[in-house]
Parts: sequence; structure tokens; C-alpha cells
Amino acid sequence: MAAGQAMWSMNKIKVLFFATLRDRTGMKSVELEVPAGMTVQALKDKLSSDYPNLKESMKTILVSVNKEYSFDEAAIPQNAEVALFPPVSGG
Amino acid sequence: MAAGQAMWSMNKIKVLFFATLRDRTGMKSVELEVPAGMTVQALKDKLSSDYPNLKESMKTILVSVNKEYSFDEAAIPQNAEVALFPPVSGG
Amino acid sequence: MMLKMQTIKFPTIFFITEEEINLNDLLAKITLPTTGAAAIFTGMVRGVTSRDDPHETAYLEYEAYVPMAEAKMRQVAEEIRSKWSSVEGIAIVQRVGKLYPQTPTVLIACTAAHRDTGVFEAARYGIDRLKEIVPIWKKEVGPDGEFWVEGEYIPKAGE
Amino acid sequence: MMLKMQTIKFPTIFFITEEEINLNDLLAKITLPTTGAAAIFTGMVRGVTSRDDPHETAYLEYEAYVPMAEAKMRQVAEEIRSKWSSVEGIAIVQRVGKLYPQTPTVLIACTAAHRDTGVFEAARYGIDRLKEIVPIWKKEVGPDGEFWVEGEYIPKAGE
Repeated sequence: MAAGQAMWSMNKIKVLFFATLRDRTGMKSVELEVPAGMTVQALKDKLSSDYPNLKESMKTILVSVNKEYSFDEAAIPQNAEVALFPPVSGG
Repeated sequence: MAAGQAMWSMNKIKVLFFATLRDRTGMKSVELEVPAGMTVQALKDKLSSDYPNLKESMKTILVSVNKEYSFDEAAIPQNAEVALFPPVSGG
Repeated sequence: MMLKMQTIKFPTIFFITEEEINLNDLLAKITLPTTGAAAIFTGMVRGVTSRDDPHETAYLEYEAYVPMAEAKMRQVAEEIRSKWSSVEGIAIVQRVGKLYPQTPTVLIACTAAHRDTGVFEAARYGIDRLKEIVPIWKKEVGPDGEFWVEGEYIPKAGE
Repeated sequence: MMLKMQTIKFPTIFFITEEEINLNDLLAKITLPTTGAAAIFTGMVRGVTSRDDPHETAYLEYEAYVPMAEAKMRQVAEEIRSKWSSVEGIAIVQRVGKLYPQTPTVLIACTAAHRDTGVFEAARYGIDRLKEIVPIWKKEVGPDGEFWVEGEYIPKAGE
């Protein structure tokens, strides 16, 4: 059943953490299998639950998907490189 | 007679020429003896008469006395370094 | 007088580096035969800060999400070109790693034929945008310990 | 936290030179422990000019009335300080002699603690004033011969 397969199919994604978020998770990156079509918001919820230290960063967290800023409703594509980081402070 | 002496006393001055004015006079500088109290305007008149090539530059000429901009009515002091030049074009 | 028409490609340079920022080299690379003016901004590590929260800084440690940072630097350059068509060359460089007071950390340089066609405003825009959207962070280390400096800007969709 | 109060002399550099203008060196000389931002303007010889009177340039030959030029550069620096008290270091350099296209001829650099306190405006003011009151002239040499470039500004008493 195509519909059933789609519902259950999983995407491989890579998640990178920078600055305070790397400190809070203790990881530079992690590879995950997530449900196809998972939104950015759902990924943030999952990570908050997996890494409770992240919770207090989640309000101001920025997310990029494949090196472009992304937002809560966006679906994360197969093989995406997702990054989580605080507001930038370069210069 | 003090007044008579003052009227006839002469000042030594040095006059520098830059850019177009050096080209027009053919000189980088000249040392002159001029009447004490000579004004910038009087010096310009004298130089126009000594170097007729200078005449057409005289309208837009700039004059400095001892490295400060100076103007027609100013009297030129003893041992002054006077410079004549066109509007500046550095940068 | 006839001027030969030439197709000149305007140079755009952008990179993250751990090396010293060489202003002379970068300026030469964005200077064309038609260039008469350059506005260059550099930021440095302050050892002593007076404004807002006065403090001393031993060093800053910069990190970047390099591929995205370079993509966003390219985007900043494109934004500059779309706003100031007079701009000829653009260089955007961020140095990362451990950087001590009085060290240049970032450079934005824009060149143009003349100084009165927006080249200062373009450089100013460039550093403002870099600080908004280019993913770089710095950790400040000083007598009171170390802490990450967080920016304030939240990019919008399409940025 | 206590900050030691220090009497810091703000550096002011100004000179006429026949040597290459070294941006790295000049920037280092006007960077203090409190400095976080620099705005630098450089002008270059254009080989190809499109605006106004389009023409090509083989080289420019600059000359200066050096002692007065350096005195007027000092005055430009003082004017900058009187208008932007945030400015920390100032460098004003004019290169003279025979200068070819793509060569930096002049530099104005201003440093400050932060970029938003007038440092761009100060550098812009500096180059504008240099072109008004500092006694430097250039002769342009190109395919149509050579001619002196004349400015337009007439200084007023006290300038």
C-alpha cells in the first residue's frame, strides 16, 4: 500500500549543534531517522524531549535546513542537513 | 623719522608656486623684497605684472601665508613663506 | 574618444578563515581599472568595553557554521549589489578561532568608481547584515569567566 | 567590576609619502584596547573613467606642499575629533609621485569602540575635507596628453 508505506517511511537527517546548543547537548552533530515529512517544530519537540537541557534554548533557537533558515511549519526533506543554533553574534 | 623709516622698510618673503602656477612661472620659488605691510592682493598684482602668464590664473588662485590660507586684505609679515596655487585636487 | 566596451566581471570575495585578515591583499583583489574609491569596515576584539555592561576581555573564540556562513556572505554581497548598482568589488571575510584584543576579526570592503555613489553605505549595510544572518558565534573569555555572546536578530523566511 | 581609569592618548597619524600605503600597519597603529570598529576610506587611480568626461588615464602625478599639507591634515583630524567624540584613532595619508591605475593614493581611517557612533561618517568627512583644504594637486597623463586637475573648493578665512 503506497499510502501506508509513505506514512511509515523514514528520512535520514543530520542535525548539527552550534555554540550554546552544542554545549547543552554535548554533541557537535547527530544522525537521526525521523518520519518522512517531519516538521521543524516536531523535530524541535523531539530534541527537547531527548535532550532536556535544550528546552530553555528552544524559544530563541534558529534552525537551518540545507543551509537556509527554516521555520516551524516546514517539512524536513530526506538527507537534510539541519542545524540548530542561537541568534548569531559574528563580526 | 620713525614713520618715514617704517614706510620705506622692506620685508623679505619667499613665494612658492605649485601645480599650474609653477608651470606658468617656470619657477618653484622666488625670494622677494617687498614693502612692509604689503597685502596679499598687492603681491598678486605685482606677480601678475612680473609674470604675465599668471594673469589668467589669478581669479581662482589660492594663497597661503606661513601655511595658512590667506586673503586679499591680509598684510604679509616679515620672512613670510607665501604659496600660490590652484584649488587643491588631492585624494 | 571611444572607450572599448568590456565585459568586466565584478569580483566578489567571501570566506571564513583562521588566518590574519590582510587588508592590502583584499583591497587589491577588488580594485578594477574603473575603481576610484573603497570603503572598508573592520571589527576588532575590544580588550576593554565601556558601554552598556563595562568589562574586560581576555580573548574571543569565534566559530562558524562554515558552508552556511559562506552562503549567507554571498547573499549579503548580492543584497549589496541589488541596493547599490555602483558597487564594483565586494570582500566579506570573517576570521574565526581564538582572537585577542586589537585583532581584526571581520572585514567588509566595497569598491566603486566614485566615493559619492553609496560605497560607505554599502559597507555599513554589509556589516549590519553579517551580524544579522551569517551563522557565526563568539564566546567571550575574561576575568569573570566565559560566556557565549548571543545576537538578537531573528531571520525571517527568505533570509 | 572596577575598571582602572587610564589616560589614553588617542593616536593621530598624518603624513605625505612616496611609499605604498600599508593598510594593515596603519590600522594597527590606530587600534587601541578599547577599539572595536574601524572605517577606512581609500582612493585609487582610475585607469578608466566613465562619469562626466569619459577618458582613460595612464597615470597621475601627485605633488603636495608638504608642510602645509601635513598641517591641514592635522586640522582635518581635529575637525573630526570635534564632531565625533567617539573617534579614537585617526590616520590620514596621501601618497604622492607617479601613481598608476589601481594604486591606492589616499587613506582616511577612523577607529571607535563601536560602529554605530559615527565612525563611517567621520571617515567620509575626512576624505571630503582633505579634497577641499589639503594642498595636494594631481596631473593626469593619458592618451589625450597631460593636464592638471583643478579642484573647485575655495577655502574661507580660518580654514
